[in-house]
Amino acid sequence: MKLSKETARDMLYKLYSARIFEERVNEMFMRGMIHGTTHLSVGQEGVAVGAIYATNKDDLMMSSHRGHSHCIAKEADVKKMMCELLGREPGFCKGMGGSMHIVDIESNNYGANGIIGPAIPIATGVALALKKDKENKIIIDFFGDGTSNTGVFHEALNMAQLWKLPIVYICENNQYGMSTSVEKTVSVPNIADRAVAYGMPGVVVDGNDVFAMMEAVGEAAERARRGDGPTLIEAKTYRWLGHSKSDKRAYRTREEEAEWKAKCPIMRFEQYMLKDGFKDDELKAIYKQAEDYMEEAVEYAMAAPIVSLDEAKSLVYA
Amino acid sequence: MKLSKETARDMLYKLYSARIFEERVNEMFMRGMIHGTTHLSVGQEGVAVGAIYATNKDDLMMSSHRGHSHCIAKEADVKKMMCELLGREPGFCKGMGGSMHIVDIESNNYGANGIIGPAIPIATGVALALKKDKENKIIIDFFGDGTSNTGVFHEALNMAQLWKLPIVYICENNQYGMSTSVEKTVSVPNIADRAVAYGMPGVVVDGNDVFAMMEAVGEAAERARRGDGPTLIEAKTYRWLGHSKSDKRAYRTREEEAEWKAKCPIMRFEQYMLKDGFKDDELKAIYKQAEDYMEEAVEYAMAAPIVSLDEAKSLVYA
Amino acid sequence: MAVITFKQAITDALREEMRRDEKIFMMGEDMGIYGGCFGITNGFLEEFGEERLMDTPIVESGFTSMAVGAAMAGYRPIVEYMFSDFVTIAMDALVNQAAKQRFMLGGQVKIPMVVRTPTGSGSGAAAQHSQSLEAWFCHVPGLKVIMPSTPYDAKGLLKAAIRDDNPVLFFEHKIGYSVKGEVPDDDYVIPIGKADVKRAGKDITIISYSYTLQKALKAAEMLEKDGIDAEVVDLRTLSPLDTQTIIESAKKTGRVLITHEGVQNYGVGAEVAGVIGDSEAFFYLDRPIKRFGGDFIPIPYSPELEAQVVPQVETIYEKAKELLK
Amino acid sequence: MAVITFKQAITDALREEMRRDEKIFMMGEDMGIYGGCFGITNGFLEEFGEERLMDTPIVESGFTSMAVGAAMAGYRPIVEYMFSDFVTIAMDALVNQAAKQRFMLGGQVKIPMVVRTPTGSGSGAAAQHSQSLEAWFCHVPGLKVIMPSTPYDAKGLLKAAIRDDNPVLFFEHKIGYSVKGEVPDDDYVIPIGKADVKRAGKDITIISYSYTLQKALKAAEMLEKDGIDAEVVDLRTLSPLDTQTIIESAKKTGRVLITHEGVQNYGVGAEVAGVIGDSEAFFYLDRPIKRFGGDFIPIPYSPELEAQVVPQVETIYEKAKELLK
Ligand SMILES: Cc1ncc(C[n+]2csc(CCOP(=O)(O)OP(=O)(O)O)c2C)c(N)n1
Ligand SMILES: Cc1ncc(C[n+]2csc(CCOP(=O)(O)OP(=O)(O)O)c2C)c(N)n1
Ligand SMILES: [Mg+2]
Ligand SMILES: [Mg+2]
Repeated sequence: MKLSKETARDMLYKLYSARIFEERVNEMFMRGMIHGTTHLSVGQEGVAVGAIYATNKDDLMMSSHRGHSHCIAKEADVKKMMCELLGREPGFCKGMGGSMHIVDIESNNYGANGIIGPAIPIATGVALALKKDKENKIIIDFFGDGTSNTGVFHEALNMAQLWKLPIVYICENNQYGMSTSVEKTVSVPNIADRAVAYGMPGVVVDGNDVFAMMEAVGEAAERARRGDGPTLIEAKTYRWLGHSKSDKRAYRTREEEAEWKAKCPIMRFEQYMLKDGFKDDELKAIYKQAEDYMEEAVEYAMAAPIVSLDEAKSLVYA
Repeated sequence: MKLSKETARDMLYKLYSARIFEERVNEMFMRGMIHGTTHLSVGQEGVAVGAIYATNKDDLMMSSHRGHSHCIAKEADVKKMMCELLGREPGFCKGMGGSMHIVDIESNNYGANGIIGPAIPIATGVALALKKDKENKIIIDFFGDGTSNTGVFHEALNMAQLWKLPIVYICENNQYGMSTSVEKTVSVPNIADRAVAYGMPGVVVDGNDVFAMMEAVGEAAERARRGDGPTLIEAKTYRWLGHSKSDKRAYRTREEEAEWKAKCPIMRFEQYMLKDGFKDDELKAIYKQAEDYMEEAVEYAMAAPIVSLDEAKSLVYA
Repeated sequence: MAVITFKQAITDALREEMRRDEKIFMMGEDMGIYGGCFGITNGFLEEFGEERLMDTPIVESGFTSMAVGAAMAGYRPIVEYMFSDFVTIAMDALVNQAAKQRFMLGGQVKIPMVVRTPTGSGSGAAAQHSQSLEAWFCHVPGLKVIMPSTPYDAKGLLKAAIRDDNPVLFFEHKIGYSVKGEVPDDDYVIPIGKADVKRAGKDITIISYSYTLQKALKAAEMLEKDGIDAEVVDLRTLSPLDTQTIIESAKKTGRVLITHEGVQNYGVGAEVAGVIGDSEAFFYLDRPIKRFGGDFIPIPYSPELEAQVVPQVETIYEKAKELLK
Repeated sequence: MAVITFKQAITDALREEMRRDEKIFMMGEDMGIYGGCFGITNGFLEEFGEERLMDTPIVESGFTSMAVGAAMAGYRPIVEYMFSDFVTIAMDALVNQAAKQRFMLGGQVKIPMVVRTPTGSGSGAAAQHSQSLEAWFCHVPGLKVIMPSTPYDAKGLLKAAIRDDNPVLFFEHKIGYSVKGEVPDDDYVIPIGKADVKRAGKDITIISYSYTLQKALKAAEMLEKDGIDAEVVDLRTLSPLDTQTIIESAKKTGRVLITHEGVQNYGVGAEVAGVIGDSEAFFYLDRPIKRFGGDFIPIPYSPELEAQVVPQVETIYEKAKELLK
């Protein structure tokens, strides 16, 4: 696969932004600048960027509890994301939702969900709406390996196939649901194999290979757009950090982590770009640009106001 | 497969009893002698009798909302069943449960359930207990085609396979969930194919062939007993009557019904017995015996008392 | 004005709204050829087709969440459960998703959806098909809960629910389906959140809703024969609750009996009693605030017992008499 | 008597009971190496092994129903949900199965199982991880509901729950995990269904439970400085509710404030108010029965707002003062 220079640059910027965002948030948590909890996607950025760049801007996306990379890939302004994580008024959700509920409907980002499971049928319901709309749009839906065991996964995939809905299911198999390895929770070697149970195609992809992701999702997206129904894609990847801020990662070895870090999706994308003629300095400049904007975002967010209780209450009902 | 004369006689008695019970209950509903609703299993008796005769008396069984045949095959006294349907004190559940909740724990019959779905994980939980008990018992779990679409089916089968639980799942595909045909609700041609999604064997059986049922369930039961885990069996069959008492069956043709009636499981079993040397009169005598006992059961039940409200209240907590 | 059944009123409201707004569609089990478990959508398939009358697999959880998604994306789904007891399977979809998405997303979306479902006891369907669980949903910010007692209210409130931009639970009593009453021929809506004094009186206030309200009205007739003038308040909407009408009636009569079929403990009557006991009406009360709900027992199958565990005309009458002693 | 945290009390109760009875086993997510979301079962895997400490897939619905089956077949499962908000996924297993199986089967089985789960707000986890939904379960015949406020009560009541032959829901406030208190070294149980007067007083009764009870005690100290002698009643068990203790305290002080973190509308306070308002205490009341629960809003993520939508020490104090005017 060959990308235009501009697209490659743009994608790298997204990959860097996603990585920097998570690292910055992690640090802010450590320093007590953010309260609550969060789920970071360091190491999984390739899945998000690859998948989203295989679809159109006016295609829709639904994310998971580990959704920052998806949002960034789907053009969410990190300023508004940072505000949301800090519970501030300019945040995407006015500070009502926080990390687990970032959405950006304007950018066709239908957002994250804090409950494991229901986002799959919700995304499927959006797909039903898209089919009714007849505007040839599709939705891609990200969820974890652990989430693929939930009942609603089964219910939703069955209906999506029955009704040939325009949706691409992307299971990010990062090897663990919190501390529990996928071998202990999934009764088959590949989650993609479960597609057989719904008569839809199932595809295993190297989730750390942005190009492989683009290809698989691109094909599935076309299928969905044609009216041929859903596809289940399993993207094998790895979460570098703990599940959430309080995780000591006692359930896995440092060697295993090192092995996966060697397969860093960003590094692999950088190699492609260097091969494609980009200079090291150009890459560094892109990184710097992302980093600078992130600092701006943090500063902006720290100074931003909080909504009043009255305004919060006004949001409960339409 | 060859049965002892005694077993054959016993099985035919059960088949007849099941058929007569349903016909009698149907009539009593029409005549307003029973209130509420019920789900009759006329046409599906072969699945129940075949499956249960492939297991031991001290093996367990869990049934569905359409459970009368299962109960009768599992040695439930039709007197106590009839009492239950009439809401009387000598009923299996003292009249608290009615048709949808008949159980007979003493005979290892863990009973029916009025909610579509949860009986599958409940049976799986019983299987977990059996595994812990280490007494080499297994459980067979009946449910419908429509029920196989529920989330808990997915959740339970996954766990049963992960933990190699001693359970045999028997999906009675009677072609409809209420009025909705299986083609409209199941996204694959065979429900048994879904076993692939859990790494367990999936078997399609002619549910109207008692011997085929015995063979398939017998094998699966042995597998479960050996500690090799669960099997998903799909028994293709047909419900002759309406879903429940108020069903006009507008969703299917009388021709389709006639086709399936020609495949009557009882008739086929009678043919085997005649071939095996039984005389027509002997069969008639067995029928008469079942019929007579059913009349006795109805009379007994009609005269039986009702529990007091105080006793009912005492059943809420242990 | 035609006299029609409660059931017909529901059917009419649904048909008229489906005709009015193309964005409305229905999801549920066996709603097509079968017309739904209670025949509410008989004939809809012919008129609206499979796209707008979707027969689903038996997955209340999955299809309710799908409805949430479709609502987020601009549609107005109406979901049916065959029996209200099956809400247990869709609680996450309703409580963590439908009720909260708008709020959690800072107002970026609205969730205009209606869940309607037959509820209550009296049909001999036992403990898993006879419950009255409405109180649960009233405890959830983001939801609205409606439970009418007459064909007129049913039609007007169902239309209001369908036109509302929030998730609304609409409970229809399965025995109450046969209640008859006058319904205007023209289009009308009844505002959500307004109780209705179904019978004015001065000696005692009986507060109820849904099918039990019908029993309360009959009990009021019995009381009338004893020379007692009972006021009967129909809550109609349980959330938001019309506290003003409740308080005014309590002030007026000084004696309050709250009755419903749902289990009394932690039921709707608790909230109504709580509202009265914490209001100015407190100072006008001559007697303790009497609650009379369902017994603390699952609904038994046996018909004789089934009738005994929920309020009936006679027992409501008796409770009222006690309060007047 | 050692001074330990609420969290430690839970861990100790679980460990001691697991040692006592081989039929007990635990099911939940990440309870093994990880020790559970809040570290309650740290070290259990080593002691009890995978058979008795089962890490499940993330399927609250499926594994709760499995627990029901295992209980029917003679075991005593203890189920953990990481956050009480996830009960929404297991409602059918709890309400239509666990609560009713014994009754529906005419007493043929018992369902000795405990569901324990961290609950409440204050951890910045937003609307889907901060709810207090206990009122729902109190409305369900067949279930028991416990919600202690101190390490002593937590340990004694959890043991009672585990030894009970019925399904029990046991809610642990996640902020309350750090509350410290004395706990006897010897084995003890606290009977289910008994409230506890945590502070005797004569001017006003403050009724509460769980972590809000701790806030109520602090508010009572503030009141004391104003010369007001507040009685603080800890419900401890919400179902069955100890109506006697509630009524006696209300009679004694004549002024009642009920406070909890769960949403006020249709919350636990409604039932408590309902009980008082329909009892002889009614005749002793000097003031309306005041309820002070959570605001009718999903819990906001923003920490400032999160704190504002549930009762706090100061606001409880203020409400009490109002009632004493
Ligand atoms: C219903 C429910 N149960 C449990 C949780 C707690 N929880 C949050 S994330 C998570 C693990 C999810 O695993 P996976 O689907 O593999 O996604 P990953 O975290 O690996 O991205 C769990 C158990 C939840 N949010 N919702
Ligand atoms: C959760 C739930 N939803 C709906 C129903 C109503 N219902 C009872 S039986 C049935 C059809 C079940 O179909 P299937 O599993 O194929 O079994 P069959 O009736 O054909 O034996 C339905 C929809 C129910 N009991 N529980
Ligand atoms: Mg994972
Ligand atoms: Mg069927």
